[in-house]
Amino acid sequence: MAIVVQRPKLSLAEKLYLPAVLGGLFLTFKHFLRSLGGKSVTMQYPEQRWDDKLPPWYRGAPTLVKDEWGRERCVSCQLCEFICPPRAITITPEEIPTNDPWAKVEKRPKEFEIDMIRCIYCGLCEEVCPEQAIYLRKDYAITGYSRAEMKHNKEKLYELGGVMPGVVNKWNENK
Amino acid sequence: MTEPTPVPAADPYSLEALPQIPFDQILSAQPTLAQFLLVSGLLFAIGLAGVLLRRNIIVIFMCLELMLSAANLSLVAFSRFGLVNGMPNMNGQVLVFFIITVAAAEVAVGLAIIVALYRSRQTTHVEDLNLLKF
Amino acid sequence: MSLALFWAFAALMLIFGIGVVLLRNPVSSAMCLVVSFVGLASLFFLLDAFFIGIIQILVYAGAVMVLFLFIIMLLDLKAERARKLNLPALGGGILVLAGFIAILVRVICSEPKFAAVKPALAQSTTNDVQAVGVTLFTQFNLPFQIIGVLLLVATIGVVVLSKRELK
Amino acid sequence: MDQVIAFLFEPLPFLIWTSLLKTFFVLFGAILPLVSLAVFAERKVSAFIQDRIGPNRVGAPISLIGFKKDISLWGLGQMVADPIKLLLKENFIPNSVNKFYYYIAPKLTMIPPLLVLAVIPFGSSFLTGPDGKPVPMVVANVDIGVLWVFAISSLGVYGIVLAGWASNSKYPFLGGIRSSSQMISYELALGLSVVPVFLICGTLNLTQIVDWQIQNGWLIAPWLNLEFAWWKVALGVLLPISFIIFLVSMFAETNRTPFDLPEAEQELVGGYHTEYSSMGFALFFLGEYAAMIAGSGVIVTLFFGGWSFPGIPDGTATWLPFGLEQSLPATLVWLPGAFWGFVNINVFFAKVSAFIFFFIWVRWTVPRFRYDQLMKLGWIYFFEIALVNIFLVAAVLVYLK
Repeated sequence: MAIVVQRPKLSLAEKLYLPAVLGGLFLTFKHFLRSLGGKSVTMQYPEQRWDDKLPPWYRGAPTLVKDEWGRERCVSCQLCEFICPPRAITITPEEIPTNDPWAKVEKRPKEFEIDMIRCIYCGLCEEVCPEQAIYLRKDYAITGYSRAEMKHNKEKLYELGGVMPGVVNKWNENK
Repeated sequence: MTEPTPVPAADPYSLEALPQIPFDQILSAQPTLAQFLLVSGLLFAIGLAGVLLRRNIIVIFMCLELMLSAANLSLVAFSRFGLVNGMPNMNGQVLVFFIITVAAAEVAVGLAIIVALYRSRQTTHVEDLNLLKF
Repeated sequence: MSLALFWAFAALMLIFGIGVVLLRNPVSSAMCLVVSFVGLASLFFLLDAFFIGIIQILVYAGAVMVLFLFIIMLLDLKAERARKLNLPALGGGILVLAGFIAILVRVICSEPKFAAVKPALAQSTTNDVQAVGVTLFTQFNLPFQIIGVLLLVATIGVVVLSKRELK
Repeated sequence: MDQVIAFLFEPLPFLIWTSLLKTFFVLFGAILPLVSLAVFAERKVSAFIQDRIGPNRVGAPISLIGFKKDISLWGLGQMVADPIKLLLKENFIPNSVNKFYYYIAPKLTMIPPLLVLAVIPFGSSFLTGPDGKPVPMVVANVDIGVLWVFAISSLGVYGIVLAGWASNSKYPFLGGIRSSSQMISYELALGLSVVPVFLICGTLNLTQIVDWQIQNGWLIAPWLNLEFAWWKVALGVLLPISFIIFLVSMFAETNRTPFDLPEAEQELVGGYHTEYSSMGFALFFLGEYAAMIAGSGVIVTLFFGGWSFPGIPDGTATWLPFGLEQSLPATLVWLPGAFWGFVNINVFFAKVSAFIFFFIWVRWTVPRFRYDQLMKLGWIYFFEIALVNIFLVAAVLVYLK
């Protein structure tokens, strides 16, 4: 059953529109004066940034992290490469030589590349990582002049990621 | 005693025979009534040609406007050339005013008729509108 | 100067008038007619009829031709197809026109009064808006009222004609 | 040959060269800067109304010549940067357009507003011609000024209609059709709403209308010069009605919000200029602002006293503030007149700028009308109110004055 919505009866002042229009003009003028006094909400981007206001769960660029002893957390299990929806991650694994102090683990990445043109910042790599070696940090302005520059290699990823102390230390003898 | 050499008769088709305006009078030369009437007549003829030649009823209508305007031009020309107390005779201009008003009304009604015609026959081509022809 | 301007504007008016007749696209015809009317209004200005000239632009170029364009676009009229020339009709038409122009030239040339050069006015400014107004509301008051009624009738007629269907 | 040389090198008649000078001043000294300033103001005011900052970076690019930082100048460089950007873009012409009308349409929208400005007096006459008569500060001082304004501004619709038609595309076409019917509808209200002004002043000449207002007070508020008369009180009630109708119709004529249906972005993509790019688009854009300036000029001249302001003398004044004229040498007697004439010109453009601000302010406040509301407003309300207003003003003039 259709419900007929009654149109509200308008008074003469409302029918004339003009009082309403004038009210609107005063409102916008108030905002105009406020902004003229320098109270606008705009953030002047390159000088002012979000950085210190970002929440801890912010999903910025994916990065690799080391633990507090400077050891690569990544063990080249390639789960992130497998799960990555746009296939942005390419891992070249490498066997850790037996004389290495961290030789208890078999593999480490020889090369770890994330194509930031492809990356969609979904955070699935972070979720799937059993070693908690890959983290989405707070860098959001990833720019470059060429495609090659947009491909983050291992050094770049560690540089962005830095150290993430003691969370999972399954394979760590120091534990 | 030598005979005076006869002056050759002016050649009616030479450039000198054309009415010439002295150069210093170019800025102040004024058109004559005949010129206005001639232009008005030519405009009327163009409008008439349009009515005879075109088949689109809207273009025919436009050509009718052209003919009305030609009449306006000669009316205003007569009003300006037939001075009353040194000022233009306003009767002619008032008549033009009336003509423009009536023409505007005529255009409105005419275009409404054309739209109604187009609704029923889907054409504005006069050769397709031959229902009354036998 | 006046004569040169006269021929310039007359040429503008006539050339674009021919354009109205010869161009196949109705929109082109309408635009040519607008330019032609602007030339005509300039001729009115040359004749010191400023009010009539500006009314010509205001009513014809500003309103009537917009209405024409509106209708042409509303009906989506395409350019007329080139059609086979009906030679007898064309010849007849040209004959009629030629005769008309010949008679016109003959009549204009035969009347010595028409050779008069544009006379100077008694006053430098015509103030023709006032003059037209005074003539209109005193001498031609009744026709003016009748024109008003005619416009009303035309308005009603247009509304009735434009209705989708009469009840 | 001597005659030709004499003709060519003879000094131009006084009337012609002053007119040329005035045209150049109005075009390049006032209108073109004002147009780009209006575009900048539009962006800045809209930003301020929406609590933003707006363009504030582009200024003098002195870092190009070796300085460390640019000067931003509150973003005023945007005035120059916008046209340069539009000029340098590719002029893309779609394949299916009707080329001739596609080219000519932007020009047709740009020209009428500039022609309208020819009859608007923008200052007091402080110069004296060789014949001893003052030179009016208006390009063409014609007796049919107001009719000229209406006639020429009504030609502005052709550019829009032809742009819509020649683009050969659905949305521009709808925009053009809407525009033509909208303009025809509002021209009527526009013309009828200023008939009271002619009734009161008894002339169509805009210079004389301004003169009338200097003697009798501005038409929007005829009591301004404090001479009490009953007819002034009555007109003080009736003329604001005229003014409001004229103002709203002017919004509709210049296609500004709330009547910008021909270019309604949400319904018609970009309206009639969807298919245009580069300079074609820029001409539409600038034409709209030029029409806005011309409209503001007409409103200021008809209702707000033109270049006059109570208390500011015109170009015939012989004094300067602080008694400076007494220390002037005798050769500079013309200086006070020139000074006040300059002030008058500035007063006029200040008033015009105030109205441009008002146009922008309304654009960012009032939402767009629906098409049937627009037509109803024009034909049912404004037309009738304007007609009744004419009768009332005529009655006031006959019985009270």
